[in-house]
Amino acid sequence: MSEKRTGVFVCHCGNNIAATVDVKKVAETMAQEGTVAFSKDYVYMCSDPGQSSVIEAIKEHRLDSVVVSCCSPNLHEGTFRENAERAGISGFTCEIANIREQCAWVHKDRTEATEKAIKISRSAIRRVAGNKKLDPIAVPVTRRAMVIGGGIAGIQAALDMANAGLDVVLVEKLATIGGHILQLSETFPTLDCSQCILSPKMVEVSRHPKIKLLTYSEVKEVSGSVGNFEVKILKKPTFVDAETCKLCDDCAQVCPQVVSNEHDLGLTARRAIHIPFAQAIPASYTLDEEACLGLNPIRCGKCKDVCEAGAINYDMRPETITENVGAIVVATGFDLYPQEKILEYGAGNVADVLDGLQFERLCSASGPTQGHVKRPSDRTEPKEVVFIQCVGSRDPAQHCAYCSKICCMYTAKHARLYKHHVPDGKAYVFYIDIRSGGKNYEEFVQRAMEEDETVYLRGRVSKLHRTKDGKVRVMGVDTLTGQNVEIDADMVVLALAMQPSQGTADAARTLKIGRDKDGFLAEAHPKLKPVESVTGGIYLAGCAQGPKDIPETVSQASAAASKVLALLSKPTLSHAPTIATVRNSHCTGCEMCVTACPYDAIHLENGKAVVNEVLCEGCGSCSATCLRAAISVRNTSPMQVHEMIEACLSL
Amino acid sequence: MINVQDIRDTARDLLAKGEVRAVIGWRAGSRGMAAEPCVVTKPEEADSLVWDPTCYHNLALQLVNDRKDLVHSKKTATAPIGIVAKGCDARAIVVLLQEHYFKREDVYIIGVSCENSGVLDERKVKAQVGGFAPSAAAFDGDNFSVKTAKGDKKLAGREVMADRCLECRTPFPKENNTAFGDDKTGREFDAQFAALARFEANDEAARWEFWQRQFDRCIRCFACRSVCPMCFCDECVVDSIEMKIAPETTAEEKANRIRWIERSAVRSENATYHMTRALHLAGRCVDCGECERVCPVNIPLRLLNTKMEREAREAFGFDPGASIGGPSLVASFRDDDPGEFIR
Amino acid sequence: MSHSHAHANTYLPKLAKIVHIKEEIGGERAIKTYRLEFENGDGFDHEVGQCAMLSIFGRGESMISIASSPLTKEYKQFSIMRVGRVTKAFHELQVGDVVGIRGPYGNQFPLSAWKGKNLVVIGGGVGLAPVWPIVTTAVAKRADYKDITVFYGARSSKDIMYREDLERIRGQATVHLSVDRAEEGWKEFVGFVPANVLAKKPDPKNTVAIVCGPPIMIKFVIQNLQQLGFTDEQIYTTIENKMKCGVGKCGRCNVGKDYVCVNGPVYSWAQLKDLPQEY
Amino acid sequence: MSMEKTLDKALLSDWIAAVTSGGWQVHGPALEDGIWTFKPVAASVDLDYPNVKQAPKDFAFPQREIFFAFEHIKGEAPRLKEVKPEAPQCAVFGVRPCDGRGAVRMDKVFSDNVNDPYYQERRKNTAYVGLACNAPPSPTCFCKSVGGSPVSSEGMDILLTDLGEIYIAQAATKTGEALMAAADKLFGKMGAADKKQLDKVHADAVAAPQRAVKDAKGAPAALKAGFDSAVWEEMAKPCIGCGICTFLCPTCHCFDINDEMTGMSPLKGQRVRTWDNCQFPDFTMHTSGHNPRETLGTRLRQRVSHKFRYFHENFGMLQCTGCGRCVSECPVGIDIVAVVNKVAEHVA
Amino acid sequence: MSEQTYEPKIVAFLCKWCSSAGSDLAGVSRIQYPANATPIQVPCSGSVSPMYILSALKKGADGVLVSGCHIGDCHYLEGNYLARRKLHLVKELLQFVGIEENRFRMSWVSAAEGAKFAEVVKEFVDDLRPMGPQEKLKAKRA
Ligand SMILES: Cc1cc2nc3c(=O)[nH]c(=O)nc-3n(C[C@H](O)[C@H](O)[C@H](O)COP(=O)(O)OP(=O)(O)OC[C@H]3O[C@@H](n4cnc5c(N)ncnc54)[C@H](O)[C@@H]3O)c2cc1C
Ligand SMILES: Cc1cc2nc3c(=O)[nH]c(=O)nc-3n(C[C@H](O)[C@H](O)[C@H](O)COP(=O)(O)OP(=O)(O)OC[C@H]3O[C@@H](n4cnc5c(N)ncnc54)[C@H](O)[C@@H]3O)c2cc1C
Ligand code: SF4
Ligand code: SF4
Ligand code: SF4
Ligand code: SF4
Ligand code: SF4
Ligand code: SF4
Repeated sequence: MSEKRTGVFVCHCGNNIAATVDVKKVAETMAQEGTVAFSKDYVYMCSDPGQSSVIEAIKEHRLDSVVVSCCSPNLHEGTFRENAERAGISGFTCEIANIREQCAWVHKDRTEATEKAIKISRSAIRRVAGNKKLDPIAVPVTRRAMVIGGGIAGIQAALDMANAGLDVVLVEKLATIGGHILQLSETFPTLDCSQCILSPKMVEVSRHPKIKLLTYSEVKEVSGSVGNFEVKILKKPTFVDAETCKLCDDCAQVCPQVVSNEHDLGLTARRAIHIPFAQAIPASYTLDEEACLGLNPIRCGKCKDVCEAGAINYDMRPETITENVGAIVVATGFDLYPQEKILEYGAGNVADVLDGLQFERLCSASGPTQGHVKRPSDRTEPKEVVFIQCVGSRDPAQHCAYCSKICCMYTAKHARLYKHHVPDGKAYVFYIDIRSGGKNYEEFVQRAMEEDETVYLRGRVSKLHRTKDGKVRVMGVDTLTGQNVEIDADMVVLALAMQPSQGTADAARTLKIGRDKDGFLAEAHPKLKPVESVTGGIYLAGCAQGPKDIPETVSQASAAASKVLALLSKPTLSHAPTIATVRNSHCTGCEMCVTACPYDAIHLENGKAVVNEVLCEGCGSCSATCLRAAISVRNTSPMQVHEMIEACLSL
Repeated sequence: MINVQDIRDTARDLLAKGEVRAVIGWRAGSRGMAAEPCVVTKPEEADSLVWDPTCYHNLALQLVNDRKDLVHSKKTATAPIGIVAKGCDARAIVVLLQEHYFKREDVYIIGVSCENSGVLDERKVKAQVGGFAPSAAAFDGDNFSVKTAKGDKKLAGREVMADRCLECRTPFPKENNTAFGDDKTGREFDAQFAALARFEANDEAARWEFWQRQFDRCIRCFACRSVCPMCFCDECVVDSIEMKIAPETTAEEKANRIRWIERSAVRSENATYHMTRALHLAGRCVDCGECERVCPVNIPLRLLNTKMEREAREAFGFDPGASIGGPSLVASFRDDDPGEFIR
Repeated sequence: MSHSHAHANTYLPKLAKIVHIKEEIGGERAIKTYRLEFENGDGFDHEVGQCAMLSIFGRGESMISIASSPLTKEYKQFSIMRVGRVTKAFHELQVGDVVGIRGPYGNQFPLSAWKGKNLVVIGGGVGLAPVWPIVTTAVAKRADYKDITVFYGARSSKDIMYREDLERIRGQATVHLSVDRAEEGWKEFVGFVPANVLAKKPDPKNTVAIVCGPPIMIKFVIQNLQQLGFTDEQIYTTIENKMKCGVGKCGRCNVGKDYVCVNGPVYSWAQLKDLPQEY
Repeated sequence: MSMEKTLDKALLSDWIAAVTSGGWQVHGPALEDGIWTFKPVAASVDLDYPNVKQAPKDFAFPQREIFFAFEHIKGEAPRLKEVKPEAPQCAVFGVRPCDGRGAVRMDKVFSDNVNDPYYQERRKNTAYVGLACNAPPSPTCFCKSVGGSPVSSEGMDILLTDLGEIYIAQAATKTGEALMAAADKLFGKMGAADKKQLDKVHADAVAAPQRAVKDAKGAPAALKAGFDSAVWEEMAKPCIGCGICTFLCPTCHCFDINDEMTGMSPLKGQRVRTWDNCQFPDFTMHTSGHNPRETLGTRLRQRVSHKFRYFHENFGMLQCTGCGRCVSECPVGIDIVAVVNKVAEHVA
Repeated sequence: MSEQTYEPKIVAFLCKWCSSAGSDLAGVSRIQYPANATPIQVPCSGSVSPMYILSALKKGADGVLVSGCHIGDCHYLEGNYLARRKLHLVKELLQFVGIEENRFRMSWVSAAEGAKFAEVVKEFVDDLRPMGPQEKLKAKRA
């Protein structure tokens, strides 16, 4: 409140700063500033004696604020702010003037560098003159978590958290949890059956007292912020009471409506009322409203007539469920890059050209062919199969720029599975190069080549088409020999790129979390915060964040779970107090700030803007938008900037 | 052609039925040919309303004043307020509604179309008659006959119509509760932004030479700001002291009032003022031309504002005053906003 | 009323050093009392009721009543409430700092015409400062006046300015203090100043009453004085208008034909009634 | 008038040249960017013009005046440096009678009580060469009704009257005489015929019909009586609270004083005076936010009452000189003549 | 100021997350660039009010730089989109009134682009030098 008494501490950083900047002169010049009560230079401000000397000066000269002219605030802002707190003044009244990275290290001329250091320091003094003592904002947290997406990632995260004692809500868009793994036959690198690894986990989820499972549900709205989200979920009606359903299949038997079965990627059909697959969790039939002849008014009603258990209820309506949670894990997974987009390989119109997941279904014991590899066109056993890698991947010009990471592995797996099913068949793999980093992965690929005699051809397939005799002619080039290669295959399997699922895009929009250039969810930091989203309290797991295989997915899911557990381990969270504040007298309620705020942190109450302290990240977009100077970020007020501009232009 | 009696009848009717508490309109002025804004509160006063080519004031400003009065006197309105509005007035009202300055149901808009005409530019008239103020004017649909100290003169409408009217694309007030006159949107005058394009043909040095002369002349009477319906801020960036003082306003806040612009009417301050104002009006200015009209020293403020308007339109597909919903220009963005200037 | 500044530049402040600061009242609207000594022997004399424009260079000027008696020549005293840009800056100054001062401005209390009369000085809040020189001057020339009575009220005992001075003059003057709300240990009047005046019933006979304080207080004190029989000519007050020049030109303090900085700020109620109520 | 002479119109430029060589900077009306302003004159000037847009009060009272510069180095006493106005001698040609009378009123303000050194310095270096209004008045002129005349020489050093081929130059002050004497040989003697024509032209000019404040003499009393009238707010309704009426007025003199910074390390700046006016909402606002003249009505009342009442009470003359600027330039048509008449009507 | 001694003064608004970090990287990498630009760290380019730019020019800046995260990389998700739109208008307006268009520069510099930061400053100084001091908007107080 009273006059500022700022202390300025100019660091030599050994010779790092002092070699180019006349630190003595900086300290002396700063002493002339109106608000400066004390100024000195010292060889290493961040050293113990350096820090103690700041504390001493604060006490001796009754300083209320501190400027340390030293290295980047990224390095020691925290150090000096804590130090200031130790001396009994608010950490927020300590500012760093970066005269090393932004000055001493990038300039040679001593005079120029010194002048610039003076301006930078003076600017910091002006900034600190306007700084308020602030206390971090404490926010009570809701100690529950939500997981969106019930693939392996979501299941793992939910189980980890629930097992640690946290209440978890698991939201899955489809009628069953499980995700893509359930479509796989066997999995690399061990070739164990995917159902065998996943089913126990699915059952555990369904039985877990701490997990509330919401299938056939989608998140529609999220408000609040880290620690306290309010999530509105739309649960679609299944028209079948899961508790009562006996899984007798009577209903499906009478249902006249046949549609393609998405679980088998269109290789089989199902009825309007159906169960996605036998082990679905929740274990119940689902009436697909879109496929049904009509419920309102009821057009057919056959299923209900036959259901002895009386599980079918046409009056079920969509339900909006509101859940309060403290953190959210997004595990919305991937889709395959659409085959339609691969024009050079027939855009999905050439018979017996399959995508990887379809091939998985063909190999799967529970698949359309009960595990016998047969061509969809004529149900014959293919004797020559061509596997093409990197379809849609690593092609910045036309498709995805990124490497889909797992295709080398699953193609090797496919080749091997094929050979195990059709020992006299011939498998060719077109590849660009083989990426088999991972425990036992390289060995797995070697086995495909050696044990299972897969022919690996290095090169691109330029095109393919169907021949008159029902083969698929694959034309490519072997870049190792330089020879053109033409194979008349019985079947072609494309290792299509993984792309973020449609559900991932939807979730990103609802949750307002960033996505990267490829549409995968953006992590807060590519190296140091790989499972955090940029929004506090929202975490990422699985293929929604980037292509990965099961072990990696599971590790990431567990990592996300542990982040949530750490976050929610305390009853309150602390939030930076450098957030926007509104001057009611000046606000006219124009809502420009409301629209501008990237975090939806502002709303209007009685015609005045009100900032949600927790949501606001202090970006200042509102303040630059408001015409009436009615909103500004604490400790970065326009007044401070105004003075800093002046300081930058002094001399 | 609009029969002014229709406007009067409507106003009288609304007032008599208590559907509005007042009607903002124009009446004959006391000082020569020009009309002046007025606020009619009694049915019997409705006959004083006029509608002619000297009704150049943007009455939306009076709505702003009315709102400020209400807030200041802590009164709540008993009924909506009526307003006679031309095309540009109505566009201004739309922006005010977009910025929640009042609610749609708080105003009753009696639209009047400018049809094939527009409003007079008194300055152009004066220039045609040697700088002497005209004392009376009559309009016969094509030509104006004006009386001046130096004699009478007949002037073609095209010659003395306000620039903004020549470039106007919306002579009909689309947002209205009731409207008179025809929607002659396709009338033929100048292309929009024609004057702007002419000016932009100048090179940088000529542009600065021009603007420096304009800025130097400004006397900072703030008529441009005060007449602008979009400059409804209670406290403007150029105000050197805190204007909105509430009991909770601290000495600190008063002391920290930033002086972005000094009171001195000198080039740097004037230029900063006008550029700031132009930026503040970007996406909000509806080109009613009032600021330019009122400027006592003829600073071509429309040029600045239409420049921003054209940017808003061309770069961002934004049309101020066209619709009440939707975000403000600078509070929103599109993924494909131009960014070539960023290097 | 005219000064003889014919050739001096009235807008050019003289310099004065702060020699003493006393914190009267704390809080958001704190009051501090400053003693200023002219620098370079360049100063001016003043009369009771006059004010001076104090400058902090770079911040601006504020008109402040001279709160010391004209009899005190060594320094001039000002009590300043922290309310805005200049006054806040004042509150950040320390002893030894040099500020600008120009003046004296305004008319004066006709103290010599009041010789032989009873004086009732009524102040509220920071409004004690402008009338304080009446008290100190009259006390210094005690024999010239009959009864001297001081009414002073503040929100609470913490908000009483000039506390020691008020105690010191008790021997020579009657001092009636009041606080707005009851508090522990407070033995004097509880309630607003107008009520205290009504309770103590100063006798209008051969008396002038001088009132200064918040407008609402002035209004009710005057009503009560009138009720006690004071005529409009017996009641004096001072008014505050925004001022910039101090010499009747900038137009801000213009009320009716008067420029408060020249024709005021001291008015008898009889005079003030004639002016538009624009203060 | 002590010195009355004729000047052949063709010799005007020679006279200007003579005055210039006498050390005066000559200003005359010029049409620039569509507005008439006084500009330095190089050779000749056309005096056939209505009136300047802004009253020529800025010769003595510029919109911005630096009082002094200050510098405050930490730990030292502030240093002040008075800035004396750089006031070249200016002779302004073509000043209209209303504006000459305006100068008289400004002089009163800036010398009453305390001399304003800046104004005085500039004023003593300014000479007004007036120009009688013998063309028909503008529809907004009303000088006669406020005690002036289209041929008044009040406030002028010289009054010129346009007689077609020649001007009659009538000196009204010593300065005026000196200005004429500087080019004595250019001037002719005013003959009887000239005199007769002059009188006729003057009489005609005075006779030309103008708008009028109905009872200017009664205005002070009427405004006093009508102080609390409701018409003020009613008439001020469309007012936008701008500075046009006052900034253009020849007699509005209100100003603001502010410190403008030129540097903060060390603290440096200037104290400057800038025009201000009673129509701006913050003009009288106290630090507390209390505003004695908060509404447009009270501010309109202040402006009109100042011109037609308070000034009269202080100086025995109306402050308004009837130039009509505030009337013609007000963006919303607030008309001081109509206002005074209406208030008077209201109290009657 | 004579031609020889003229050194353009630049006020550089750097967003905290990318450009300021980028300039730190230039420092760590010891990439030399001219000392003309004095940085002001702001949370986000979106917080840079056009007032700041005009104010800097009025206070005598010869050039103003605003630098933020690349589009899509904004730490605050959208701040730089808002900045891009607002500052486009500023750029256009400055040009329109006849201020040399290169007096105001905007760039996207990521935390990884230390070299780019140095390059931006270098280029800016090179652009500004031939223009001479910015006198058009600079307040002249005398
Ligand atoms: C052909 C092929 C073969 C493979 N073979 C192997 C292998 O052998 N070994 C191996 O380790 N890995 C293999 N993988 C990789 C493996 O499939 C993935 O690593 C794993 O499935 C990723 O799991 P997930 O939970 O991240 O995503 P998903 O399995 O895609 O699960 C996401 C879940 O989220 C749901 N969902 C999506 N959006 C929403 C929403 N908005 N709201 C609610 N729910 C939503 C989906 O319905 C789905 O249930 C293979 C991948 C392919 C394509
Ligand atoms: C006759 C009289 C006697 C008074 N006596 C006393 C007294 O004894 N004690 C007391 O406490 N008060 C007294 N006052 C009231 C006192 O004058 C005001 O409280 C004081 O002027 C408030 O000034 P401020 O700068 O703090 O307030 P503000 O309202 O913030 O500013 C006032 C002035 O400072 C300047 N200013 C404001 N903002 C800026 C800016 N951004 N840049 C540059 N300049 C700026 C302007 O010139 C402005 O007019 C008296 C007033 C009058 C008229
Ligand atoms: S932008 Fe400013 S005025 Fe508008 S609602 Fe937000 S804070 Fe209020
Ligand atoms: S500072 Fe940023 S996050 Fe905070 S309210 Fe303003 S725009 Fe929203
Ligand atoms: S109306 Fe004209 S003179 Fe007045 S402030 Fe605006 S631009 Fe300047
Ligand atoms: S210029 Fe800007 S701040 Fe000033 S009134 Fe207009 S919109 Fe508001
Ligand atoms: S009367 Fe007219 S010119 Fe004067 S302030 Fe009002 S609107 Fe402006
Ligand atoms: S008040 Fe109006 S008419 Fe009278 S002198 Fe001033 S500007 Fe002219």
